[in-house]
Amino acid sequence: MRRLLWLSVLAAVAIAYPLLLSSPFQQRLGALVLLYAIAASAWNIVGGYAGQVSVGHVVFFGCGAYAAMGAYAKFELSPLFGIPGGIVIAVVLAAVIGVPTLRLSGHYFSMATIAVAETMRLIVTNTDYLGAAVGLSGPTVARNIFDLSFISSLPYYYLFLLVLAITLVITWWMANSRMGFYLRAIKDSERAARSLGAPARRTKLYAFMLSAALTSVAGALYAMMFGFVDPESGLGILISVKILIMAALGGAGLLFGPLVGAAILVPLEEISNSVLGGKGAGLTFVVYGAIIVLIARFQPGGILSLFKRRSKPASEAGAPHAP
Amino acid sequence: MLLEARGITKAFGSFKAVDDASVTLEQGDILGLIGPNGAGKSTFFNCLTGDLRTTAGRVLFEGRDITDLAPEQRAQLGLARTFQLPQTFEGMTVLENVMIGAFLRAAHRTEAETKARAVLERVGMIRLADAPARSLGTPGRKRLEIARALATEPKVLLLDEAMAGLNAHEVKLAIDLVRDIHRAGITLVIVEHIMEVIMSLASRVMVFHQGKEIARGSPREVTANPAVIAAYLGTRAAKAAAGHTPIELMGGPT
Amino acid sequence: MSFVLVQVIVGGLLLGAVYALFSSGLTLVWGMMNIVNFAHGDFVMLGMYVAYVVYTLMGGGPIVGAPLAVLVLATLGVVVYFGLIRDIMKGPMLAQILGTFGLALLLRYSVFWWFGADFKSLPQNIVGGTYAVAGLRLEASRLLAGVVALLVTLGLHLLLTRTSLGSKMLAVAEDATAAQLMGIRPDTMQAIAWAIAAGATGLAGALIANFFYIVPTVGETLGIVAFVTVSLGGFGSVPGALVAGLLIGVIESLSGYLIGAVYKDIVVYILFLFFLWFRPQGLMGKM
Amino acid sequence: MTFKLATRLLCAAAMSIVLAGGAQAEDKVVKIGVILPMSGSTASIGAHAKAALEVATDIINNAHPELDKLPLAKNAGLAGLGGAKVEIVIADNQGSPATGQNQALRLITEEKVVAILGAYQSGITLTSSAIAEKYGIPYLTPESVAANLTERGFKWFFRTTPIAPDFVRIYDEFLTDMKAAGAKTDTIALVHDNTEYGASVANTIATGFKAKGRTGVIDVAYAVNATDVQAQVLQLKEKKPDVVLMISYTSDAILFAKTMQSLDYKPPMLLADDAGYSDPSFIKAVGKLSQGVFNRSSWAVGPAGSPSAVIADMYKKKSGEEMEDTVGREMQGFFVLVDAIDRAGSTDPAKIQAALKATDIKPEQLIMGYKGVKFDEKGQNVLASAYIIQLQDGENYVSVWPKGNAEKAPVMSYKGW
Repeated sequence: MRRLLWLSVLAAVAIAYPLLLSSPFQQRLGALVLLYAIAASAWNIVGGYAGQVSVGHVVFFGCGAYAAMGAYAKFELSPLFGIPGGIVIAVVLAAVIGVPTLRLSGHYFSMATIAVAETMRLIVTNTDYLGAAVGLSGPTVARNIFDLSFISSLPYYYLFLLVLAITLVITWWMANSRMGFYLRAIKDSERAARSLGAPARRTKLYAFMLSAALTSVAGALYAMMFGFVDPESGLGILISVKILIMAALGGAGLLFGPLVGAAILVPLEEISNSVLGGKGAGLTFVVYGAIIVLIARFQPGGILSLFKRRSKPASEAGAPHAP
Repeated sequence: MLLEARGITKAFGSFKAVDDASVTLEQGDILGLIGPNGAGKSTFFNCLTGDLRTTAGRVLFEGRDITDLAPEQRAQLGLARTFQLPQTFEGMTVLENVMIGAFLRAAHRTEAETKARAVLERVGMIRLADAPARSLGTPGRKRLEIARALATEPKVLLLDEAMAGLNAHEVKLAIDLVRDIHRAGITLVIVEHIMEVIMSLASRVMVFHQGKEIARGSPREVTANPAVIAAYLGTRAAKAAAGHTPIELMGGPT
Repeated sequence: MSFVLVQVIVGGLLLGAVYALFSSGLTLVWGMMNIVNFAHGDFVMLGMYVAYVVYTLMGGGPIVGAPLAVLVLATLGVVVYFGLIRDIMKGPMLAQILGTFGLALLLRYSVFWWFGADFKSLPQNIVGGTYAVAGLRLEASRLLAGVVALLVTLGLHLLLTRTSLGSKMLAVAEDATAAQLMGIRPDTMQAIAWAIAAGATGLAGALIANFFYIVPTVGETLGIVAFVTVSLGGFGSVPGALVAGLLIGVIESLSGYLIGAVYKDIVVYILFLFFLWFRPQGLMGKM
Repeated sequence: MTFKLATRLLCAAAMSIVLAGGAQAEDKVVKIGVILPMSGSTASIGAHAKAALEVATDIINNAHPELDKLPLAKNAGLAGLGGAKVEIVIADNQGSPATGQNQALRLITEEKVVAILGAYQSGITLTSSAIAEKYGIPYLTPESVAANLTERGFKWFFRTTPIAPDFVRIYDEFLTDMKAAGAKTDTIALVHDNTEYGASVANTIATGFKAKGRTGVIDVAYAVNATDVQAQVLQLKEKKPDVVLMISYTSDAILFAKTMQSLDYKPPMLLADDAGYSDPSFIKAVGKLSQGVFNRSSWAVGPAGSPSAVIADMYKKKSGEEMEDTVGREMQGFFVLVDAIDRAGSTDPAKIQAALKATDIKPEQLIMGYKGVKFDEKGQNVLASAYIIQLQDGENYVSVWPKGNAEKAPVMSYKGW
């Protein structure tokens, strides 16, 4: 009941936000928070729940972004038409990457995903069809509503809110299903999970593919909002790190962790840039870096782990009880 | 025949940890695997569970060749195990740990939870259901491992030193639990250091030394076997110790 | 083999030695503490700035700059260990990425704040020009870096395998609790490891500064090379980093010359992925 | 509720921005937004451009009779707006197209700027100008050269800088003159990185040269921010082109100069396409290894007392650096934009847009070596042009071509070190 109450408060705040804070920049900040929350929530499925720290998730982000912009730039379709294509490419790519790399544990998996992402960025940078280093642009002047090229951030905000809600529902549903339980078990001990019948590789692969599909949607939405993608902004490793940091900072493996991370980091970044960036002394990043360090140092499980419901302590946990 | 291993060999490089070991297990057996440290009993055990791939030999379960099956597939068929060093899912509650096992034969959360609670009831841990698993001590973790494995509804349960690190009272409780499991119709394979446990539980015993099976039979037969004593103590010491029972030598109750 | 090809390979070897040099510190902490240091490239950058400051303030070359860089960075390593690493090590891997990435930004932009974003450079030939040996052109500053790379690798390897300090450090790496029971203080050992790793990284920076440009963001360029080198060589293997560095250097040079420079990084990454498939523990790493 | 807390924080921060903005707003201030890379790997350009724009603001806001040839310099403030002062609001694009666009939105809606100048990197100019177009705010780019920027049918977008087709014309004429003077120019190696700048400029030059009958073009591409360029220098050494044309940013330019020296490679003629070779850091780092390099530049210091000499002096006082082409183009673009605002006599965007379209500035009113400023219907300055300058002593560039503007005669063979 309490949970439901909190949820409705959260939903109400989210729906009312752009009406309460109605300046275009505030609305855009809100939309950006949601956009990054989508990407970070998608990452959370494989990075948080399954504990497979992918640092190359930008590959899937790029699939979506390039598919959306490609649909417009190559076929003069609405970028929306690129979304299914982006999802398919991302899922296939996830399978191709996942089968060999998900056998690797820990850092090897992270390094492999970095290498895949960098390879992809370099290949696209040298592929003229995909605009090479120049990138692909979306419709600059909307032909119709399906071009999703708006002046106001309001339509983006509610679109992103909808997609985020869907992402969170999918995540919630997954987390409470056998798959979610298996993922958490695999994260703690893959060997034990397998001994209990959890098909570890297949489960991880499915999680990776699901995460890739959702990340691809985030990439497509990103490209539509900014109307542009190039190898650096669509496939740069920094985007991966940013997504990862938001999830980790809010609380990886927790449903609302990524949203909280995005709600802290995006405004922090944009506002500190707005206030300090023009001075050109790099102070934006000194502040940003220091805050991240402090959170990692004092709240390594993420901000939300502070509020996590304390489980009942196992007072007599030391000894088993005979029947 | 429930479980059968034929000519299992496991080599790490040129070193053969298990060399041509075979065993058969009938419904209702409690098979004890013993031997000094590094004898190969754990390696053999892990070949049965699928954690290790055999270099040569076959493993059969209910007549079906499972040599190439992964651990999760063997679990599906009805093979469950525990770990010598408990592999508790630290981020979960006790109940959730058991639910992981229950999910093998329950598709939905509620169903898995019901089954898990029943298992916890059975092993006497129901009061700890909502406690975080990381708050358990060694005895609790050992018992949780057994509960998790039981939740998969196994036909054969393989226990890897399930009593190591327990005090005498806790060992007694654990033995009761194993007997209870056995009474429920589950066949058991036990790797154990503590002779008392083997003596009181096992219907048959297999002794490993330097990767090879050196003896098998009932607990009493095996403990009287000079080769076994020699394996545990070295040949010279075995002669000197003539007249003592292996149980005394191996630290069992005198 | 054409003469130019020989020069390309020699150039690649020297380049590879440099890669090895700035990767050795990373592999040490990675292997010993299982911690990914995303700020590693920025440690190299700090070493370069130390060399630059030494040169501008007192006109000193690597003879002053290199030892000072070792000292400054080793101190920083200890400070970072006690201030941050010791605590985030207990957390999940994500906390480590979070913490060291934040540290990277903090270091990079603190230098940016102080020195500005302009490209700096030490005078060419600060270490004695270029030698022509049998028609091959060898730059003294790169040779020096190469030789030091070999010495550092050898030194670290001997330290870990032949000294009691080394075995204590490895014992902590293996099992900190057990080591503690044997009377070794994990904290001290790990702080020493950080000091050594950061010192070696600072040394690398100071030597690279002799022939590279210096800019606050240079760590981004170098950091990712170090990551690939370390994973290819095997996490924790100092000799592995040397072999991997040399291999990457030669492959980059050869593919840059034969296929085209825009593809050389792709070649390296694909080779790396290929390796991960067949030998995920790296060239000389343990599983 | 952390989200709520964040929202509250966000509110407070946003409000403080608005308040700060409000407090600064005076009656007669015209705010112009500037988007630049102030952090990341191209931050040095941002820092230099910032200094240049501050000098330009000083020239506009205060009386500078010594610069009376330039529009706006003579009087304090903008005569067309009753002496209103100009204020620049600089935003950091962080090297990201997304951040650039966010900042454009902030400049327009929070800072209420009347026009935007930006954003150095073409990709960021592309995204940030799209916002200006939607809001109907004039956007002028003094630097970004990507061809597609002026091909989008934008009505509020203007560009003062010469672009790749202009470079082709300039290099072709220059090489023809050099050939007449005895230099060999048959084979030309295009050394470029694979960024949007390097690849597209090299591509246009290669195609343009072919169209003009120059067939001996060798393409040598490399990945930007290289750790090593020995292989490329050895390739050049082997292929022995008559002219090496460098299209590189500062980092790689420095590395190429160092590597050429260590591998003892001197091309007969080294010609650079602005960018890294104009960066004062390049000259400080490796100028002495690059003596005799030719460079494209629209900036050249005239004789003492000339506007360019006065401005070069002011800029050096402000930043400690020598004035160069990149910041010069930035400053020129700013002057053109402010001149249009002045002529519009209003801060109404539509009037500024109309004034920009009517721009017709003569060469003598400029600080840069353009043949004037006049925009075509796409917003491109059709009179943009450049000189060729040469680093003869390894310390200062002197203009050597075209003859009419040359300070010194070109020195044919590349000296190097």
